[in-house]
Amino acid sequence: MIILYSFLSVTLLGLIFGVGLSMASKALAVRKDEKVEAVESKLPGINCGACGYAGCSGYAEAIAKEEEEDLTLCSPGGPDVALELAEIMGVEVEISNQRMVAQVFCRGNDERSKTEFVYQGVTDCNAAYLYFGGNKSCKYGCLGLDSCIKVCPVDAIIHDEDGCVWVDKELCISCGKCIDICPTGVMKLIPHEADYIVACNSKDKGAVTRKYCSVGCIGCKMCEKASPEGGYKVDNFLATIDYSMDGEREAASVKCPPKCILSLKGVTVKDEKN
Amino acid sequence: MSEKQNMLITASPQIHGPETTAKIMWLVTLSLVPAGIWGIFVFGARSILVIGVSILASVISEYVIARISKKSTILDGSAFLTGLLIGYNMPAAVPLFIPAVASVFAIVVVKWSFGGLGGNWMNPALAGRVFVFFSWTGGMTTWTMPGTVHNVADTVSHASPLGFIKAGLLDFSGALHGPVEFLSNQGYPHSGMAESIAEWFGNIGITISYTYIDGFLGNIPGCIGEVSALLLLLGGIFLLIRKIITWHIPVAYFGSFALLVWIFGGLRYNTGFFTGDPLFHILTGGMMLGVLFMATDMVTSPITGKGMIIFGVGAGLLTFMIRFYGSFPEGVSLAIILMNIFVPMINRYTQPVRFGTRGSKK
Amino acid sequence: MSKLKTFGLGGVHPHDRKSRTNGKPIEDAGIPAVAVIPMSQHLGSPADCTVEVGAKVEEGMPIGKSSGFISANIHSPVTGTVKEIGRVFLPNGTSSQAISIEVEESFSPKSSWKADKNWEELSKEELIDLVADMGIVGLGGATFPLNVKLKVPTGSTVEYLIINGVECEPYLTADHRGMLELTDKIFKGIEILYKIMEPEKVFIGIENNKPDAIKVMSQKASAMSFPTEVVPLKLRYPQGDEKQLIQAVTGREIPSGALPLAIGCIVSNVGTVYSLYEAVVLGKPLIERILTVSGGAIKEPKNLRVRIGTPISELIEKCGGFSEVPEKVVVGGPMMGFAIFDLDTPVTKGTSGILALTLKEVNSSVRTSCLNCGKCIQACPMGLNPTTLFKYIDHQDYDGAKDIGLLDCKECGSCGYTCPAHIPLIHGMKLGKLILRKNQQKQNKVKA
Amino acid sequence: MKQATIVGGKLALICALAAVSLGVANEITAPVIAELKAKQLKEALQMVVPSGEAGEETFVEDHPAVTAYYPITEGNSTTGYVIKLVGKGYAGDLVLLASFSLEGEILGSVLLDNEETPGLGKEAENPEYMKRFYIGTGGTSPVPAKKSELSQANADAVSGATITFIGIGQALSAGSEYTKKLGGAQ
Amino acid sequence: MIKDITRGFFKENPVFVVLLGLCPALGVSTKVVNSIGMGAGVIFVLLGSNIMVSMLKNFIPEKVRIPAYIVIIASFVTIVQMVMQAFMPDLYKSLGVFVPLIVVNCIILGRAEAFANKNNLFRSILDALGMGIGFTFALFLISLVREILGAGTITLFPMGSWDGIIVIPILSNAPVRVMALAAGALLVLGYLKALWNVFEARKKEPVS
Amino acid sequence: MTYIAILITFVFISNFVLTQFLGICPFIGVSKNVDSAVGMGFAVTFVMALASIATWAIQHLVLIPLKIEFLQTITFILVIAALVQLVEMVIQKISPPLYKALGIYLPLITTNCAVMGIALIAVRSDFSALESFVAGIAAGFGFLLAIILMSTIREKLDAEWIPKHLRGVPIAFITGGLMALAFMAFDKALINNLFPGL
Ligand SMILES: Cc1cc2nc3c(=O)[nH]c(=O)nc-3n(C[C@H](O)[C@H](O)[C@H](O)COP(=O)(O)O)c2cc1C
Ligand SMILES: Cc1cc2nc3c(=O)[nH]c(=O)nc-3n(C[C@H](O)[C@H](O)[C@H](O)COP(=O)(O)O)c2cc1C
Ligand SMILES: Cc1cc2nc3c(=O)[nH]c(=O)nc-3n(C[C@H](O)[C@H](O)[C@H](O)COP(=O)(O)O)c2cc1C
Ligand SMILES: Cc1cc2nc3c(=O)[nH]c(=O)nc-3n(C[C@H](O)[C@H](O)[C@H](O)CO)c2cc1C
Ligand code: SF4
Ligand code: SF4
Ligand code: SF4
Ligand code: SF4
Ligand code: FES
Repeated sequence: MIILYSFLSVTLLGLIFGVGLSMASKALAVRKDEKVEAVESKLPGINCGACGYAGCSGYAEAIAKEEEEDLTLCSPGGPDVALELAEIMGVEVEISNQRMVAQVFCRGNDERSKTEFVYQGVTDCNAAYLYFGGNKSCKYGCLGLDSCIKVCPVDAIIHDEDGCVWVDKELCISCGKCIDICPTGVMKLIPHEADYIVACNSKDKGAVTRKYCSVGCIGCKMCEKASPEGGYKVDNFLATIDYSMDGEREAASVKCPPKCILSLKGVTVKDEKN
Repeated sequence: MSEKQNMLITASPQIHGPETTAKIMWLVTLSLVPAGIWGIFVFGARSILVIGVSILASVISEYVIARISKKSTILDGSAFLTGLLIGYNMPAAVPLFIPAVASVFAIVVVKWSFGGLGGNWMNPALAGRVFVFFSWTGGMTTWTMPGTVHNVADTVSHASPLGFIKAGLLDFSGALHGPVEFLSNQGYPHSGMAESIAEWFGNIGITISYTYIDGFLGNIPGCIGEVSALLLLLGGIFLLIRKIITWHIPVAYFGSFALLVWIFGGLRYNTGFFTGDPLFHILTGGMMLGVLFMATDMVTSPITGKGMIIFGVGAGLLTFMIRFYGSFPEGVSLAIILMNIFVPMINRYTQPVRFGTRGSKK
Repeated sequence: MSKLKTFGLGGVHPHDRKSRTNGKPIEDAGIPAVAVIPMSQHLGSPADCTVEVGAKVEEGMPIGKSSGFISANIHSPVTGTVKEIGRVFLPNGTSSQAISIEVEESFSPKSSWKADKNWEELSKEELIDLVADMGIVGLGGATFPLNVKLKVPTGSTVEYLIINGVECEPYLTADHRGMLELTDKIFKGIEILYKIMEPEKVFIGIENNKPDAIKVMSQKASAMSFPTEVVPLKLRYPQGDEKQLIQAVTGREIPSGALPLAIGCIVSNVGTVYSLYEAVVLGKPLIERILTVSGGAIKEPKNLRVRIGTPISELIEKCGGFSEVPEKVVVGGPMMGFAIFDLDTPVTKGTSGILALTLKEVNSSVRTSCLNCGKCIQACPMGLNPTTLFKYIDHQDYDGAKDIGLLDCKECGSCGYTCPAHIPLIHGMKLGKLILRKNQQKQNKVKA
Repeated sequence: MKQATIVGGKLALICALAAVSLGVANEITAPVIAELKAKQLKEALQMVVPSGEAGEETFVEDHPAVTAYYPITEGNSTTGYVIKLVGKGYAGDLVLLASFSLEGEILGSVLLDNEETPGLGKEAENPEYMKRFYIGTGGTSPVPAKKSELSQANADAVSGATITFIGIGQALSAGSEYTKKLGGAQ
Repeated sequence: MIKDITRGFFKENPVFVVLLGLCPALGVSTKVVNSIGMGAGVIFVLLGSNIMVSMLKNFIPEKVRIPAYIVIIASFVTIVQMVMQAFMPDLYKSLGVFVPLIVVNCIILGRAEAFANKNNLFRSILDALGMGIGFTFALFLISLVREILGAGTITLFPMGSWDGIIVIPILSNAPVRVMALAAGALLVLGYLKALWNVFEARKKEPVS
Repeated sequence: MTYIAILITFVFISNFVLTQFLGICPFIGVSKNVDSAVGMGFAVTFVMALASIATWAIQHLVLIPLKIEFLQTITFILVIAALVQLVEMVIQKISPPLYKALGIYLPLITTNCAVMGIALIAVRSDFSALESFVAGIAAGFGFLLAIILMSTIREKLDAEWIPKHLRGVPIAFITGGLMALAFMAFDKALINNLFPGL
C-alpha cells in the first residue's frame, strides 16, 4: 500500500513539475545572449583591465556587440585568445607573435646609488616622486617603493636578493600596468626572449651619472664597439639595445665599465664586487 | 653637501600635534591603575598574579607576532593595555591558564589575524574574555569576597550581586522592591565601610542602603578591576578631560541602559513599570569598566559622534536584555562585542556631512 | 564682547608661535648676488621665457610672458645679465624652467616708482589689464593670477569682497606686520578692488590673535568712503582658507566643487591687495614680497621684504643663520608648507615664510596603524573622512576615494596634524589626486 | 505541448523509479526502526521503573509539562506512574521520563532528548547525576526545583548548568503534582 | 585516470578549495566519528548519483536536468537516512538534520552537473570516490582539531571492549569548550584554510 | 506573542548561519560586498518563506495522511527546486530589474542548506502553517542579518592589511567565528524569560 502511495505521489509530483516547468520555461522564456557568454568563456578571467574595459566581462560584451573591433586587446591571453575570439566572431585578426614582458631598467640599490635627502611618507613611488622626483640623486632610476609590485595582477614583480625591483619574466603577462604606474619611466617592455638588457635609465652625462651611481650607464659607447652586431646604441648618454638585431651581445656586457649590461639568463645580476 | 643628506622631506603638515598612539595607550593604562590597585587591595595578592599573567601573555604574543611580521609594536602600549584589561576582567581566583589563553586569543586571533592594531573589528580584550568565559564558565564565575567584607564564611566562591540575583530570580515569584531589597532580605554580606558610611549619612538624615555604597566603592565580589565604580569613574573623567574618549558612548550607553532599567526593570520584581533601579545596575558588574574603557575603544567603536550614539544605545539595550532576560548575570562584555559587529554598518551610514553639500543658502 | 565669528566644521588649534616675529618690523633683505627666477610661480601654465642667455635685464623688466588663460607675467627683480636658463626644483617639489641672473654690482633698487597714469582715470578693463601686465598673483598661498580672478563672468555678481587678513598658519606674521605698517596702502588697494568689483560690502577678516591689527584696521576702515567692516574672528586653523573665511564672515557655504563667486563672494589676501596697490598706483610689478623667516632653529627670526629669486640660504644668513641643526627647513607655513632639501632654492611669488624647525617643534613620532579614533574626521573642515580616504588610496582604490570626496580635500593639514597614529594622511591625499589626474589624462588620450 | 509531455513523462519515470525503490527500502528498514524505537522506550522505562511494569501510554494534550503517562502496575494495583515530561533547558526543550509514586515522590528519572551543552547540561543524561537531586535531599518538597534547596555539594555539582537543573527540577515537580492528581484513579 | 581520483583530494578539495558543502563540514565535526560517518554517507550518495547520472545521461532531457538529478540524489540520501536510522541510531541522532541535508550538499549536485553527465561510468566512479574522500578528509581534519581542543578526546569507533574514545589527559578536564560550538567551528575552518593556502603557495613557488 | 517569539528565535537565538550552520556557503561566498549580500539575503528570505509554507502543505496534506513521511527528503527537495526555478522564471518575466538584482543568486539557492533546513526544522518543530511561514521569514531575516553584517565587515577589512594567507576566505571564516562567539549571548533562556507563558 505504502509503496503504491509513494509511487503515485512522487510520480505525480514529478509529472507536474516536469510538464509544468517545461511549459513554463517556454511561456516565460527570455533570450540569453550566448555570444557574450561564448566570448567571455574564452577570456582568461583575470579582470586585469589591460584591455581598457572594466574586467573581462566588459570586454566580452563589447566584442560580442561588435562595439569593439580590436580583438587583440587582451594581453594576458595573448595571440591564442585573440585567435579564438576571431573564430567566434568570424573575423580575421593580425597578430604579432612576439611575447613582450616588462622589466626594470635600473639596478641601483641603497649601496650603489646615492640619495639626496631622507624621505618619510607614504610608501609609494608616485608619492615619493611628488617631492623633487624622489630622494635618489638619479631622477631616472627605480625608487623601490613598490608601486608596480602592488599594481601587478599576477605578482610578477619582486624585490630580488640585491634589493632591486625585478620582473619575473615567466610570470609577466604584459598587461602594462606597472609601466603606467611607474613615475620615473624606468620600466619598459622587452621581448620575452631578450638575452641582455642595459639596466639603466639615466640620461645624465656620464660624469654626472658616475657621481651618484656605481652601476649607471655612462654613455661611453664601449658596448657599441665591443659588440657591433648586438644592436647597442648610445643616445642621450644612455645605451639601449635594438632587439631586432640578433648578433652577439656578451662581449659588451663584459666590457661595460659600470657593468650595467645584464644577462637575463641568470635572473639577477652579480654584484660588481664579486 | 653632507648637510643635505640629513634633510628630512615629508609632506605637509610639517608640524604635528601632541598626540601619539603610544601616549594614548599609556594614558589609558595610567587611568586604569587606581581601580586595579583597589582590586588588588580587596582581593589579595593573587590578583597581581592574574593581572601579571594576562599582561605577560598578551605582550609576549604581540612581540612574537610582530617579530614574524617584521614590525615593532610593543612600545605602542596597545598589547599591554589589552592584557591589563583582560586581567581586570578576571576573577581573582581564576586558574592562571585562563587569563593566559584569553590574552593569546585576544592578540593572535582577534587582533593580528586582522593585521594588528587598528585592523581588528572586535574588541580583543572582550573577545578574549568571552572566549574563556564560554569555555570555562566555572572558573570564570568563581568569585572572591573582598577582604573588606568580613561577615562571610566562604570568601572564595561567593556569588556576585548580579549572579546572586539572577539565580534567585530564576525561581522567584512574589513582589519586592528591587534588587537592593532582595539582597538585604537574603542577607547578602556587606562591608564595615558601608556600615559606617551609611551611618554617617543617616546622621545627616539620608538613608542609603549598603548595597549602593559597597557597589560604588568596590566592596563586592567581581572581576579584579571592575568593582570600584568610583575609581573607574575618576579614570573615565580623566580620559574625557584629556579628550582621549568623547562623551558620546558613555552618555548614550549609560543613558539608554538606565532608562530601560527604570522603565522595565521592575517587571522582574513584579512591581510594574517605572520602578526599576538603574543605580544598582550601573554600580554593579562590569558596567563602569565596560562602558568607560572598553566600549570606548576607538578601534572597535564607530568613528563619528552620531555613530557612537547609535552604538551606545544599542549596547545599552543589549546589556539590558542580557542582564534581565538572558542566562548570564552579566551583559556588558557580550553587549559590547555584539555591537562591535554592527560598527562597520553604523560607520557606513553615519559618514560626516561634507562641506558644501548641504544645499547651501545663498 | 559678543561671540566671535568662526567657521562650522572641523579645524584645529596648533600653537601659533607668532610671538617670535609679530613685534618685529619688516626689514629689507637686500640684494642677492644671483637671482634665480622660475617661470612657474603661479597656478596655471608656466610663463614663456622672453630673454636669452647673455641678455641684459633691468629691474622691473618683463622676462616671462603669460602663456595662457591662467598664467602670469614675470619680471626681473634685479638688474644684471642672464647667466643661464635651466631647470630648478621649486619649493613644492616640482621642477620648473628658471632664469639665473647675475646681479650687476652697481645695482641698487629703484627708490621711487611712479605709474604712467593716475589709476583713478582708468576704466575697470584697463585696471585689470594693468594687473595682468604687472604679474600680480594671489599671495595668500594659491598664487592664482589676480587678473583672472577679477574678470567676473557676466551673470555673476559680487556681493561681498572679503579681505583675508587671517594668516592662520602658525609662525607667519608677514600679513600681520603688513596690516600694521602698510595700513594706508592696503586700504588704497582695497579701494582699487572696490572700484573694479563694486561689491555691496567689504569685509576684512582678522583672527583675534592680532588685536593690534584689528584695532588699526578698524580705525582705518571706519574712515573709508565705502562700506567696510573689520570682522574679528576666533582663533582657529584653517580659518584663512577662503571657504572657511567666507563661512565665518557671511555664514555662506561654497558648494562642493564651486568657486566663491557662486555665492557672490571674492576673497583676496592683504598682501595681494598691497601688491595691487603697488602695481596700480606705483606701476611696480610683483618683484618683491614680504615673508617671515622663523622657527626654533633660526637665530634671529625676522619679517623680511624679499626680492623674488633670492636663494633661501641668503635669507637665513640675514637672520643670523641656524642656532642648531634644523630637523626640517620649510617653505611656507608649517601646516601647508613644503620641506626642502636644497637651501639654494629661490624665493618665489608664493613664498610666505621660511621656517627652520627643530625636532621638538616638528614633533614627529613613529607611525602606527590607524586607530579609527576619528580625530581626523573631527578636524577636517571639509567634512571628509580622511582615514577612509587614506585607506582607499593605500589600497589603490582611487575611484573609491574620489567618490567619498577626495577632490574636496584642500590639503589643509588639519587631519594629519591631529592624527595620533602619525599617518601621512595629506601625502596620501596628494598621491590620490595625482593618480586620479594621471588616469584622467590617460582616459582623455584614449578618447582622443 | 507534446515535448512538454515527453519531458514531464521522463521526469515522472525517474520519480516513479525512485519512489518505488524507496518504498521497497522503507519496507525493509521500517520494521527495524520501529523495533529499535520500541526497544529504546522499553529500556528507558525500565530504567525509571525499578519494580513493576509500565503499562499503556496515554497522551496528555493540554498540560505545559506533561506529554504522556504510563501507569506502573505491580500485580494488579497501580503503584505509580511514569510521566513523560518536557522542561525548558538552556538550549532547547528537555524531554524527561520520570516515575513517581502515587504520593508524588520520585522513583527514578532519565533525561532523553535534549540540546544541552556537552560537559554542562548534558551531564544530566547520566542517571547518577539525576539521582543526586531526589535521593536524600531531605528538603521540604519531594523534588528540589530551586538551587537553594540543594545541599552545598549538590549545588556545586550543578554549578555551570543551573538552568538545566532548574528546567529539570520544575518539570519534575510538575510531574509530581500531576501524579498526585491522577492518584490511584485507575 | 589517477587525476580523476586525486583531484578531489587537493586541487579541487570540496571544502578547502571549492568552498562547498560547508554546512555539514561545520555542523557535524564535533566528533571524529561523526565526520567519518558523514563522509561515508556523502561518499555513498556521490557514488550512487554519479553512477546513475552517468548512466542516464542520454535519457534525461536537458530541461529537467536539475530536478532529475535532485530526485536521484534525494533517493540515495533517503536510503542513507533509513539505513543509518535502522542500524546506527546513535550516529543518526548526532548527525541530526545534516543527513537529509546531504541532498542539498552542493558538491553532489555539482559533480553530477560538472562531471558525471559528461563522462563515462568508470571515470564518474573514480571522480565520486575522489571527491568523497576529499570531503571526508576535510571533515576529518576539522573534527580532529575541534574534538581535541573542544572536548579533549578523539572519538573513533568502539572496537571490542574499547569504547573507541581516546582521552587526552589534561585537556579533557578543562577543554576549550568554545571549539565544540559554532564559533569554534568557523575559527578552526578559517585557520585550516589559511594553512591550506600556505601549502598551496609553497607548491606554486618556482622551483628555480 | 508566539510569532514574535519565533521571529526572535530564528533571527537571533537560533540564527541559521551563526548557530545552526545552515547556509554557510552563500554566507561566505556572496558576502564580499554589501550590495550582493543584500540581494542574496532577500532572495533567500523570499524563497525560504515560500518553501516553508509549500513544504508544510506537502507534509500535512500528502505525506502524513498517506503515511509516507519517509519521502520527506525527496518531495521537499523537489518542491524547493521547482519553486526556485519557477520563481526565477516568473521574476525574469515580470520584473527584469528585480531579476537583475536577485536573479543571479536564485540558482544558488536550490543548493542552499538554509532553505531545506527551515523546511525540515519547521516540520520537526510541529509548526502550524502560519508558524511555518513566519519561521521561514524569520530564518530568512536571520540569514539576511548575518550576511549583511558579514559583508559590511568584509568591506571594512578590504581596507586593512590582512596577513597574506588569511586574506579572503580564511578571514571571512574567522570573522564569522567571532560573530558566532558574540551571538552566543542570545540563548534560549532569553525567549523563556521574555515570554514566560510559552
Ligand atoms: C580653474 C580656476 C578658475 C578660477 N576662476 C576664478 C574666478 O573666476 N573668480 C575667482 O574669484 N576665483 C577664481 N579662481 C580662484 C579660486 O577661487 C581660489 O581663489 C584659488 O583657487 C585659490 O584659493 P585658495 O588659496 O583658497 O585655495 C579660480 C581657480 C581655478 C583653479
Ligand atoms: C588651508 C588653507 C589656509 C589658508 N590660509 C590663508 C591665510 O591664513 N591667509 C590668507 O590670506 N590666505 C589663506 N589661504 C588662501 C585662501 O584660501 C585664498 O586663496 C586667499 O585668501 C585668496 O586670496 P589671494 O588670491 O589674494 O591669495 C589658505 C588656503 C588654504 C587652503
Ligand atoms: C557555552 C555555554 C554552554 C552552556 N550550557 C549550559 C547548559 O547546558 N545548561 C545550563 O544550565 N546552563 C548552561 N550554560 C549557562 C551558564 O553556565 C550559566 O551561567 C549558568 O547556568 C548559571 O550560572 P551558575 O550555575 O554558575 O550559577 C552555558 C553557558 C555557556 C557559555
Ligand atoms: C579608550 C581606549 C579604550 C580601549 N579599550 C580597549 C579594550 O577594551 N580592549 C582592548 O583590547 N584594547 C583596548 N584599547 C587598546 C587598543 O585600542 C586595542 O588594543 C586595539 O583594539 C587593538 O587593535 C583601548 C584603547 C583606548 C584608547
Ligand atoms: S619600477 Fe617604478 S614603480 Fe616600480 S618600484 Fe621602481 S620606481 Fe616604483
Ligand atoms: S610585470 Fe607589469 S606588465 Fe607584467 S604582469 Fe605585472 S604589471 Fe603587468
Ligand atoms: S587635508 Fe583634506 S582631508 Fe585633511 S583635514 Fe584638510 S581638507 Fe580634510
Ligand atoms: S586621526 Fe589618524 S588614527 Fe585617528 S582615525 Fe584618523 S587616521 Fe586614523
Ligand atoms: S553546504 Fe550549506 S549552504 Fe552549502
